[in-house]
Amino acid sequence: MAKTVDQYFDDLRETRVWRSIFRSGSGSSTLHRSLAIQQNVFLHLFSTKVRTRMLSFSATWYLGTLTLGTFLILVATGIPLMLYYHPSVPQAYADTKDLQFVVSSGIFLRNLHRWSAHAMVFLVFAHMFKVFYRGAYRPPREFNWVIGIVLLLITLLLSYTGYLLPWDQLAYWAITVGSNIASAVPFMGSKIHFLLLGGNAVNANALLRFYVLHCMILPLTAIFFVAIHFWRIRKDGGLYSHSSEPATRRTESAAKEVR
Amino acid sequence: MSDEKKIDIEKDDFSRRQFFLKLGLGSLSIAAAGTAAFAYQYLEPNVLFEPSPIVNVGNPDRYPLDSVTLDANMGIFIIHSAEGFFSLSAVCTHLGCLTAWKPELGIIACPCHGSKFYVSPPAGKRPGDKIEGPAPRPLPWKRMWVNDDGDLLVDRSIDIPPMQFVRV
Amino acid sequence: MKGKLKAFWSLLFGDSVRAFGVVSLVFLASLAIAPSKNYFSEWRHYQRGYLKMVRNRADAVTLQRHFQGGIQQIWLPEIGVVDRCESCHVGLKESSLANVSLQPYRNHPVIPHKLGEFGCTICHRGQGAATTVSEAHNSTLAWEQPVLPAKYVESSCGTCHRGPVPGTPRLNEGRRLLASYGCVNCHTIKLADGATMKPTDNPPSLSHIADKTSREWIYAWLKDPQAYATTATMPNFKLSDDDARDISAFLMANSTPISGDTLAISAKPSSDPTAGASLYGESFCASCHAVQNAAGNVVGGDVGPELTRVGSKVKPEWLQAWLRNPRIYNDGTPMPHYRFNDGQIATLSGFLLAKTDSDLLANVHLDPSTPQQVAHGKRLVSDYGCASCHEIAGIKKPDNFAPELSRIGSKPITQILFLAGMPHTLPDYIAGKIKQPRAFTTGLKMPQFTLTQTQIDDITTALLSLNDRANSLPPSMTVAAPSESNYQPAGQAGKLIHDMACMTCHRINGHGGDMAPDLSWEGSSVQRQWLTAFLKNPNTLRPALIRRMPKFNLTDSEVNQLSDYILAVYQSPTVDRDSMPLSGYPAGQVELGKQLFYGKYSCQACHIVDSNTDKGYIGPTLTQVGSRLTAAWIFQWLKDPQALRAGTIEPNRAMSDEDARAITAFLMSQKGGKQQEAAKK
Amino acid sequence: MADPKDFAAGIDSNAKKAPRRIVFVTRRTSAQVKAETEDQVQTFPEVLFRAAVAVEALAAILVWIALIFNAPLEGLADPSHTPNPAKAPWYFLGLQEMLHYFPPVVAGVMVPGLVVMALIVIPYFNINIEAEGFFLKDRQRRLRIFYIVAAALSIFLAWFHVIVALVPTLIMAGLMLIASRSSPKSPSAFRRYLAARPLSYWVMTWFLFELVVLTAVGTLFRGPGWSWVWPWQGS
Amino acid sequence: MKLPSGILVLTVLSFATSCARKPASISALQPTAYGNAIVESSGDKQVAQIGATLHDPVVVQVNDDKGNAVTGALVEFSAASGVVFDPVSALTDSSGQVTTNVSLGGMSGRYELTASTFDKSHKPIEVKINETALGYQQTLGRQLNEKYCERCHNPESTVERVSNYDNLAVKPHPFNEGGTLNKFTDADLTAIISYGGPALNKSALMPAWGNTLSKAEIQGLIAYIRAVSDPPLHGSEATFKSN
Repeated sequence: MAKTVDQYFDDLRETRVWRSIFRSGSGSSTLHRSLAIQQNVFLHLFSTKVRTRMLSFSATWYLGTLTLGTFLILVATGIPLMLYYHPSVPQAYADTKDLQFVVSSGIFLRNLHRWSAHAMVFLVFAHMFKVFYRGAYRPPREFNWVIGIVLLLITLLLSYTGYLLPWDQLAYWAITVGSNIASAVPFMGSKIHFLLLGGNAVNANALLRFYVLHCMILPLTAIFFVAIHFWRIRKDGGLYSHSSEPATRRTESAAKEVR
Repeated sequence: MSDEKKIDIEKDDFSRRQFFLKLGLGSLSIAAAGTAAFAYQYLEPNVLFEPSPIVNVGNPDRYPLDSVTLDANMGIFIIHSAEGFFSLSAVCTHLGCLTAWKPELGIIACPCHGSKFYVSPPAGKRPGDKIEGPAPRPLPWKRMWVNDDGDLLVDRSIDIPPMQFVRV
Repeated sequence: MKGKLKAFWSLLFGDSVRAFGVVSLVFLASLAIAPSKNYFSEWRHYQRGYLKMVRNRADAVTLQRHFQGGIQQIWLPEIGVVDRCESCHVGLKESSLANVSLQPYRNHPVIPHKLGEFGCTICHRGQGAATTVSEAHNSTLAWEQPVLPAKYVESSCGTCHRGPVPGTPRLNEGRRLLASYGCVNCHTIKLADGATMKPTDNPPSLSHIADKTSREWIYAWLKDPQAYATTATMPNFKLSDDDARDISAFLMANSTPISGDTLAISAKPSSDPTAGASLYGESFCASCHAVQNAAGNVVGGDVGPELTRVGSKVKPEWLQAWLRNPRIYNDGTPMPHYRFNDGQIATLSGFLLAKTDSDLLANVHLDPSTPQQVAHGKRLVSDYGCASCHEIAGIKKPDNFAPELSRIGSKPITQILFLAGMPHTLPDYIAGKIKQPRAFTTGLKMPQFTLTQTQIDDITTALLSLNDRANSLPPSMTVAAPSESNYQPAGQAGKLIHDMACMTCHRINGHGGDMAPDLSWEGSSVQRQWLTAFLKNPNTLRPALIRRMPKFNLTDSEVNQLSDYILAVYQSPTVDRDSMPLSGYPAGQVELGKQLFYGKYSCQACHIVDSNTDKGYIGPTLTQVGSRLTAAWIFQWLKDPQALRAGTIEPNRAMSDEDARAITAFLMSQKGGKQQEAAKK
Repeated sequence: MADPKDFAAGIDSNAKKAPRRIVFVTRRTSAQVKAETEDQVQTFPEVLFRAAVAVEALAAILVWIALIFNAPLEGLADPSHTPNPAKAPWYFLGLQEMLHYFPPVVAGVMVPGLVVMALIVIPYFNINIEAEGFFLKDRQRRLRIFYIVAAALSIFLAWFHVIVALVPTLIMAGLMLIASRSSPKSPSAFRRYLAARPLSYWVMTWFLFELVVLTAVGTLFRGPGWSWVWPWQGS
Repeated sequence: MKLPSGILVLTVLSFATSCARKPASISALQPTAYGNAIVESSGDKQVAQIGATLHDPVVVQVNDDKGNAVTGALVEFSAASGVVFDPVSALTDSSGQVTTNVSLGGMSGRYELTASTFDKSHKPIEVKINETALGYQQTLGRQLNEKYCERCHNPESTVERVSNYDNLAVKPHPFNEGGTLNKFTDADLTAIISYGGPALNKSALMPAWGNTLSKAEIQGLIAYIRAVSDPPLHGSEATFKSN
């Protein structure tokens, strides 16, 4: 039975249609596997080969991958949540209640979205510190580090804009307090505050702006920078490997010498 | 260790690898299928914020004899004919436009594609039947009855066979 | 062991493909469990339970047919109600489930409203949108208003019904208490219809208090009003000895003599208790004043103050002046001006002054007051807002002395400081605050009222009805309160009616008390001769009543003045008193009326015509009704009693004109001949 | 970093020839010539499977969390009634905690602005590239600077009563003191480790420490009126 | 995972509330004596609105085998959830009695209260006390009863109201006479109230109230009559027993 299913899949892979879509073809040779990466619009951001050492858990703690994972979960849960949400003032809260109480599994999706968002903020921070302590920002990776900082800020903004959307007391006052921090910027603080909220107070305008930022502008920006971030990993010589860097080795050897 | 055994182990290892691969891919496919079902359930609203299909159109005295009244919000005509009261859907059976009562012609007409319907038809036709135009079906009759307070009620969700008049 | 574990680990996670397979399986399992949150939601659980319960009933088929699965929603966009209670309370509309004691499946008891048009949360509060028990019923971060305990549920009637509602004794009583216990003297309550709730208590003016009582009594009263009179509505301010001393000093010092004269004893109080008791009884003092009897029960009316210990309170000269004419001391008092003669005043004052309690003032020893004490007392009087209730010379009634309560029923819980151990709900807070106002914070001024638990619950109910919804409802969705008129009769007769405080008991043109019959149309009803005789010497008409009309010792001219006024002014537009003759009905008609009276309508169940045979004890005695009432009135009354006097208990028998005319003829023949003859002799 | 192109690369037109690794050696940069080629694996399937495993595991954990814990939802936003305390999202609570002590321009703008600037410039200032112990070279001068900076920071924080930021600062200063008294020859592994830490390590760790402490304090230990509350006290 | 989360929540909640209540019920009351019987002294068969405190407290007495009052026996009260006792348990006083104020639960119907004590062998002995809680309709009926009906249908006079019962040649049925009144259907009662006694060949002393009272009021009266009838009409009202 299993064999026939296998054969069926093999036959499918040999069809013209399949081959027109997946150029790499089947097979387990190195070439095939390299092609599988190169020929894929998403995967071609990665290099076809990585150093074996980089696969060990301690090298990265998989923090970057996990951050991407939370981002994917957030996209996958956020889109369905949008279907039950009206960004208007009393309605937004009622919609959140409806998600909680009457939409099938609505509360589950909202929980997943909320907790994934928190997880993403945490993971982004963790990723940054891990990269720093490993020294993985050193040339030639300095620009990727900067992109990382930008992504950190985008993540914070994504989480912050999403915070307002349920329009409950927690959201309202968190955003009020948060947006007043922005207005402390000298000279242009009140202008930033005014533009961010679309007014002087957190109200319907602010909700709509935050909604558009949260669902359109920020995710697209994030995707753009994430793509560059990944592509730069490949272009900067793959994941940073500790001992391959001369500087560290020098210290280590120096330490050995002293010993 | 003989060579045979080594090959066996390799073979064994290979098939085990295949098993885990299939396990993983299979799980993911099932998960994807489950998510689709899950999504369907999610997308189907459990409650609707829509006005009740049952409309209280008020006291019959509001409708003089031989009058046709359009309740545009509810999409129904309340018609008081010599035989009694009845209610017609005001939604054109062609593509759902809201029809209008043309008192000068004595017909109901759809502004979108020119369908026309009878209100006081010649013999052999019934109110709601099509006179001309692309509408595929006559305008349906809606269930109408009188409640305890003497008000006329219409249930927009229920079509009834024509020629059931309500006498007050 | 460790090796085995290691082998097992590498079997599952030895390489990435293995790990992928295993983790994917775990991932699938986790995702597969995800819908459980939806599937095991509480409302589904209760719907399954309902079907299970229904299965064993005789009417299972009907109930199953009526059952609709899924979330049930009542949506009322005009008032912003989204109620999903019926998702769990499945049998709410099934009248056959009245005997189910298992919630949430019981049907809803009959109320005058349709559930589908009102929803649930309008009356019961709670979170209608929620589909879990704890979120729907309890107070949460997301919803402050928990389900209202059933004992307060009448408050919700009060959000729309601004006046008294039949079937809600609690709400009606609570609203009455708010006005009669003087709550609204300090707390402003603006009603949703724009009016302000008016107090109905009548706290005495303290401007001339030195004429009336002693400083010792004031002291004792301030310390504990209920020690003087258990029914006193004056709250206990829990004053310290010094504060009570200083306030009493201030009140005495601040008092001015009434009309410049000092009071003098006009007649030595008599010490004849029998004569006093009989005069007290004849004057029907007990209709308004209560006295504690030997068993400790307070017996009598609650219009005036309790008199159990009045001898320890009032000065004899003040009492006599008061009995002579209470209007000199207080023009607005509900006490009638009785027109007692000096002998009666001596008897009555002697009787009342004997009602003393030696314990009351036994321990009160006050030194003469010092100016400091008076000054301190004055400050305390303003601090405690005494002038909110009492008129005190030189001190203005403070505005908004206490917090406004116009929206107390929607006070956010987050703004409330609860007592330790108190449930964090608004009704508990309000009830607790009324029960023990001072327990919440030190330094609070609200005094301790003497209320029963039931009264506290009633007031809480009334206060809970003062909420945001009540204030935001469109007028079309409310039921207005009947408007209270300010009718005051005019002219000389009007003065007389005011002097005798008739409207303390009688209601005229929508104003006045409800202790005695409504007199709005008395002029159509009675014959002049009877009226004058009655005003001179009221006899009892209703043997079953305790409260009766007292004798006011009116002069002939006063009686005539009053009778003229009543007969001229208090005429019903529907009864022409002269349309039917007072006598001269044919005997046949009278006989027919008698048969109808005793047969078809069996009036003798409640009325007495022949005092030898009839025993009816509810309606007025009719032995001389023919010389009391006009025939036209009797006829109209028989046709529709409630049309003439709303709320009278005489049933409307829907009599034909013929029957009514016959009974009228029969009743008009009841002239009470024997008594009249006896009177003539 | 512009280098003169003093090299030439030939272009082989033979398309069938296998590509070769070419190394450009310029004057200014040293090529990363490795002694031996490292083991490499194909991204597909090794890396992708591992990534999938990681993401799936994370998703599974998050699904369980989402099943058990409900996302918070409070009452409808009420502009007329501020809850006490009104808190920003947790990742801003460190900032809010600082706002409690410093004027908004300092805590809300300068500090986060400087932090972001600092983070951006890190790779461009050769920080930590010479990853050597901070106190191993030029010890006296660096110690003096350290004393001055640490004392100034501590006095500044103490002046504003910022105990929550002062404590981590003092702990970090203590650790640095230990590091200054240690050398790669120290007997204890911990001190050898400290001795090898460069300046960037110290600065970043101090920053992380402050971030964690301030955020934790703002999230867990602040009650009504931004007063200090123990988490178990409740409200 | 078979256990629905709702039940879980409920269990946790009820556990929490029971934990919260426990200190009250485990008051440090230690009985100093034990009785053989427990009887109701007063406070049975009262009628009050839902959630209301009964006008009179409930008093029970503990007796020994000779019928003498026992002092110091522990009496505990229990009832369906929603009923509040103040106090919920107490030791009998010198006359062997325990008095408690009772607030009825939030649903209309009959409430069965249980007062229990222990005999010397620690076997529980109980007495059941029945009270009635009135819903809206029945309260309306009660008000109408007090205004119109009670003057004749209640044989007992009070200070405020003299009973007319004795004055009537044909005695009316007091409303708690369940044995008689339960035989009437709702339609019968409606007919008698609306059209008077003669409608069912009963006494003409019962007047017709159909023109005075509205339909809803007559239904309220019938609901009240059913609520106070003793014995209760089978299946008309829920009975809440202690759990």
